[in-house]
Amino acid sequence: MASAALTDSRWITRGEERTSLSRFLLWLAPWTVLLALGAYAAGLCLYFGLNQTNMDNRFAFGLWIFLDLGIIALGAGAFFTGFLVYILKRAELRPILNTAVVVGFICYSGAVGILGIDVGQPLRFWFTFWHPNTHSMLTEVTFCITCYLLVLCLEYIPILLRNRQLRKLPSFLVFEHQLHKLVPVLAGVGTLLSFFHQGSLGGLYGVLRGRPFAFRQGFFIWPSTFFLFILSAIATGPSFLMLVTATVEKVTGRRLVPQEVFRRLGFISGSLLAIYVAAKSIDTLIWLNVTSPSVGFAPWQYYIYKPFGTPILFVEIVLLGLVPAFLLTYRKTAMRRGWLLSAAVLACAGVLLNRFVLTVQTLAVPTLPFDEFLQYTPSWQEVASFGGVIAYGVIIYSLSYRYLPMFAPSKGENTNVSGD
Amino acid sequence: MKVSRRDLLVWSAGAAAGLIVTPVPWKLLDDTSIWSQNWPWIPQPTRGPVEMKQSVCTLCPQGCGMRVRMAAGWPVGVAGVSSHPVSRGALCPLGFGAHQLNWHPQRLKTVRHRGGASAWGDAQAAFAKACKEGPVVVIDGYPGRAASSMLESFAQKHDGGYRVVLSAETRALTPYEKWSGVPASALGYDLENAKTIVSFGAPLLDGWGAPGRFTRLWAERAAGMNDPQLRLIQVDESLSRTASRAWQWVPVRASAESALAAGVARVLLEERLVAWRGPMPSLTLAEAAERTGLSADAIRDLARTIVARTPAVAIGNGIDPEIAALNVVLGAAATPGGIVRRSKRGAAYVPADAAMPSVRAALIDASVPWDFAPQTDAEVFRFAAWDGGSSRADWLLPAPGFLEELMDVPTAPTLAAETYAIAPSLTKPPAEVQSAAQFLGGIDPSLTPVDKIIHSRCGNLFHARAGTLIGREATPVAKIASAQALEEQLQKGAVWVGEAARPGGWRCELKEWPAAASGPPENLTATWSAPVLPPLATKLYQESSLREMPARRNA
Amino acid sequence: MSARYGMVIDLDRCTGCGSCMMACASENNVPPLPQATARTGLTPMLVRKASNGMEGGARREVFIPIMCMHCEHETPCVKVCPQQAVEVDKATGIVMQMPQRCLGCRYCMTACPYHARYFNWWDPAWPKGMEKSLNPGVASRMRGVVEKCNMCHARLHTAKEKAAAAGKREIDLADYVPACVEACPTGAIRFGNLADPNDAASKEARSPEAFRLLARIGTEPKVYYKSKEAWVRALAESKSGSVPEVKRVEAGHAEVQHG
Amino acid sequence: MSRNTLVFGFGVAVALVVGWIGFPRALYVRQSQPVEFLHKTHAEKSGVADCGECHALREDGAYGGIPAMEKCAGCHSERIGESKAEATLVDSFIKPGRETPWLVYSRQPANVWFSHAIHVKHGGLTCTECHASYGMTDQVKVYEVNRISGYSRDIWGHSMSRLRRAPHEGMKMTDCEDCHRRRNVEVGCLGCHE
Repeated sequence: MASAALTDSRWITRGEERTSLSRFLLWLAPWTVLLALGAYAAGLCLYFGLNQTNMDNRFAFGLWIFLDLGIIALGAGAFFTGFLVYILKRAELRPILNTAVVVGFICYSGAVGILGIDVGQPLRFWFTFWHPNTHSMLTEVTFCITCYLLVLCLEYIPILLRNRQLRKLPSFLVFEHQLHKLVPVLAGVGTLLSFFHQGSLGGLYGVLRGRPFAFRQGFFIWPSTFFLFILSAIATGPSFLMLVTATVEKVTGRRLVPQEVFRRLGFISGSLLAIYVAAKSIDTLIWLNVTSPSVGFAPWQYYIYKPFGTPILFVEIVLLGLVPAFLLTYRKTAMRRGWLLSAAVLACAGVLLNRFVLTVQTLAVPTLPFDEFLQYTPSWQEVASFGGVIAYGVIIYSLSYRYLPMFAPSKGENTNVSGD
Repeated sequence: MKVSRRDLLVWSAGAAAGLIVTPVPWKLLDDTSIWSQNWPWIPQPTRGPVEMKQSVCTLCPQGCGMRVRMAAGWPVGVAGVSSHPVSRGALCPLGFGAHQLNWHPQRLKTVRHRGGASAWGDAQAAFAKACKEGPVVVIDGYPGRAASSMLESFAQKHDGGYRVVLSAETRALTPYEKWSGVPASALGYDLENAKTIVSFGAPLLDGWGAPGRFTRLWAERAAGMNDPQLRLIQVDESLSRTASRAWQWVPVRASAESALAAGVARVLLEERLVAWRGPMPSLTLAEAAERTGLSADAIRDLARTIVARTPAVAIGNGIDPEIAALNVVLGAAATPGGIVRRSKRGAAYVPADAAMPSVRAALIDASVPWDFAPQTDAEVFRFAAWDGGSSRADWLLPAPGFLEELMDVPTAPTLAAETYAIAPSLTKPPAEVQSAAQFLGGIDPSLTPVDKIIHSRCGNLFHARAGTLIGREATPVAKIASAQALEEQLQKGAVWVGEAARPGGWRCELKEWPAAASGPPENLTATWSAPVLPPLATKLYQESSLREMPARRNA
Repeated sequence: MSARYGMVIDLDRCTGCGSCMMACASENNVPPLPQATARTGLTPMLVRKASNGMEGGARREVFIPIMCMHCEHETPCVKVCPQQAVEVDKATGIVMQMPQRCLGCRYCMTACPYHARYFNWWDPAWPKGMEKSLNPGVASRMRGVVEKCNMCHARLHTAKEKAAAAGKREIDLADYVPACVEACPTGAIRFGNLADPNDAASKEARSPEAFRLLARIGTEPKVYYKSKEAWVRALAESKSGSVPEVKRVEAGHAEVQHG
Repeated sequence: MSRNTLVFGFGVAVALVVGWIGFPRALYVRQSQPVEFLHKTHAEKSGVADCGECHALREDGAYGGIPAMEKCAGCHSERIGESKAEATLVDSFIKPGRETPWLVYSRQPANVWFSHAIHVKHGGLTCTECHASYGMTDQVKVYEVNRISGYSRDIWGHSMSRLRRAPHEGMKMTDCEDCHRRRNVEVGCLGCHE
């Protein structure tokens, strides 16, 4: 009786085998606890204010902004895969497309959620739309991320509507069909928006004239970090998708996509990473030798504070840039799943380190000659809120995996898409 | 008709679509953000007419001129008075937050007896009983006021003693009292005419005397000049605030100021750099060098530098007879630019020692610094506006706070001329508050109350027809129409300034070189200690690294 | 005519007493929060300390009052604010921060090289009854917004109103004196209209002893400093410094202090 | 019409009614003035013709606002007449020496600095341009306060849509800005904000 009541098989995609509901719930349980803890921490921050964090007047940005920038960069796989599939017609990447959308959706909605706690006055969020300062990179970021999150929602809905039960509603089916036709358009719009906000996120720091550690020259109104951020995001997005898929394969014990897709993703990731590393090196040299000295800051002074010595530059560019780029593109290593995935981990770590350096080191490095070098450790509320976002991501992904056709579009689906 | 689930969905969709074209979402968006701009739990300033009142700061005995901005009847801001002859527009940092002190959480508003709640009636009865039973000492921390005169009369009438806790600056002048017979309260420093000032650890730029007086002088004659008109030499063990701004900093070992003074005096006398002849310090130059950590040459140079530009005067940090003796050697006693006698009068006060044996009771005025803790078995009646914590008082009696009572302001310590001012009551004190003078007046109604004393003092000033009244402009007292006009002007914030001290008029007899001060010198860094700090001082102490939180002395 | 209000702070005269900080906090209704620290407090005017890096008798120290520098050109905070909560006032040159418009994103704080912007980490609070002592010219802020020196704009308002009542368009500069300027016991802070070549502050700003902090960043701050001492003037530069002999001292200092 | 359309339309209709009629009533709370003060009666009986006689600028240019109790007590030290308002004024406020807690229709929040002196002396505005002819009415206007923001309804203006409202209606920042724009007055944030 009990086992009969505890089944959700009629919601699971026909022809898919999924673990029992109780095992699934058991899997969700710890994540739900983490989510609840995160919600509690976020609630504390909203109710009592940001004094719950360890940020201060010097570290006005902290863990949240760093991780926001990080997950948005990693979530770039969503738009970039859409771009590759629909615009560049790389059909071989189609199996990964749904995962890309869901991962993108999770990353972006999670980042926006964290931003909602991070700002001191979330009720005034609409002022940015009502009184926008068009010169601010943050305005650009806000507009683009909001729009792109909408796009991701629209891309996510068709996947959602392919749920076995929801498909039973005829109007939903019609709606899904209509939306589905829109998907290539959405992919195009998403690409445009994403290019802009990935860039603006980099611009966010590059324009900081008052922080010569971050300040960069550039083209027209965009500092070089604008382009570097786009490059690094599209270079690591596919790696992250690869990691997510590999993790799901590991957890579920199933092969979900052909190894060829991994290699393809790895190659794209690796070659873009190589371009990024080259661009980043040139940029770093220009910054150290021209930009920074011109405003009265000698490069050595950025690197005299532990733990931000010059090794961090080496780690960022070589160890987590050049090395994974090589591993991902070199045929012999790319053929080996272990090497491929390790390289993807390095690439993702590289983009995270880059975001960390730009957000945290920028604030830690003194500007005035009598400034002190300061350090900051996030409070448990900051960590827990972010843990909540990760839990939210895992839960959303797990639910999507269980109830939606993530990797195995039905036959009808396939003809439908290829018929376009 | 059966309502299906689908109907409900469609209806909701319709309602949602409809709601978008009503004011609901938009007005809510607007109003919630307006709510966030006017959170009801965030205090906003009271609306009301704003006016400026001029008065005198009564937090400590320095009597700085103060402009108080009043809104809706409450003080909302404090600023200096640039025309004030003493403070010259300056206030100490604490003064700028003084208007908030009356709201301090540690403000005393009820009578307390040994930690418990009590009432004025009980305190009065207990004090009256004590007066009958035996000697009662009245302790004042701000002598010379009308209220002080009430305290003193009461003490005399009731066979008790009137004791005074002198300001640290006045205490530094006590050695001269012994050598000349002139009370320290009648002496002052003629800084305005000095060309060299050598400070032995005195925080001249950091809360010594009225802050405006020396800082202004220094700013006009010394700051930023390579060859200043006024040379400030700071002897200090560390790079103090004053040392960092001084023309010359002489780093010495801790507590070696006396030795350096003796060493300098020895050089001056041996090399006949001064006209004065008299006893020589027993300390040799080599000994002085060893104790101060300076070389003998450095001490010799210092001595020569001090007399290179005269008048020169030494200012010590607390009671230090050897520094006083150095001034005698320098000829700075009784000469312009040195230590002058500002008043013919000047009472010789009996200092209130912490130990007071065989006293039945002690009444401590609110003006006594909080950290003065009597070591006595007597019953202590302590008046205070704020509870500075850890007090050993049997009775803690709530006194009027800042600008809550009419006060007169006698000459501040260290000044070279006499002054007189009045601080009127700008706001009403809380209901259960009484000053010591009012309390004694209640016990002995024959005492002349404060306002009458002030009135008669104004009369005396008018009839003496000496000095100048400085308000918006300076008017000689001789040109003022009536005593009443003088009093009115004083009530509005004008200051009476007596004639400048004439040279001479007193003499120091230094029969033998004084013994070195025993023990470490008094710490003058916190010349006046507040029972509580203005809450805004958190900016200085907690939110910046500008100052260390002052450590409480033996409270 | 548009004015450009600015200040020249004579560092040789600053004794680091902190009167300006107290007067500023009182004027601007900055709350005295018991839980605030040097890193989370609200000090629109903050006196900081710098040294020549030497130890012992050769050591020299200087106090440097830091407030909003009211940058004129490419004002970093104005450029980054997403919702126009900061602007350079056209008529006065004052960089105006509007806490009621502020989203609290703190981007401006990361943009400011002078660390002159402060976030309200807590709800402002005063001991019971003390709200009666608040200055009626300045609204208190709420938690979750950024604030900074607005050059005592409430005093500018009062001066404007006084002028208007007298039928005048231009204010009398004697009526508009920021609280820190008024409070300074040594007259170290000179306030004036930098656009007026005859103004005393404007003249001082052009003296060879005048300098601006991080001037090479190019934001044209309107707060100037001055000193007779070369090592103090060298503080205008970041530690890389263009004054070679001072550079060594400062670098040594950096190592001593920060290991 | 299909059932769906009907149900959808019904939903729209309910939302419109709730949004336009129910919502404003729920949002605003009606409050009455502590004393029923009639401008017209005072103007007629005391011969006051100009608003500025009671609502004067102070010496320093600051606006005096509603006259203090002292001014009322000048005539109403004892009850004049039998009205209920008279009794309230004299017994509840004048005799105990309490200020009347008037509800100010055009009260701006603390962060707004509005100078009557500048608008009257430089701008040449008359009282009625912003306050309409309230000074000549013989009725007490109902004071409505917004439950969420705490503002008087006169700040948003009576019309919820803010369309086709009278020139004096509404005292939101946009209204200030509109008027400044019309008159070519250039003020930044600093001009009006504390």
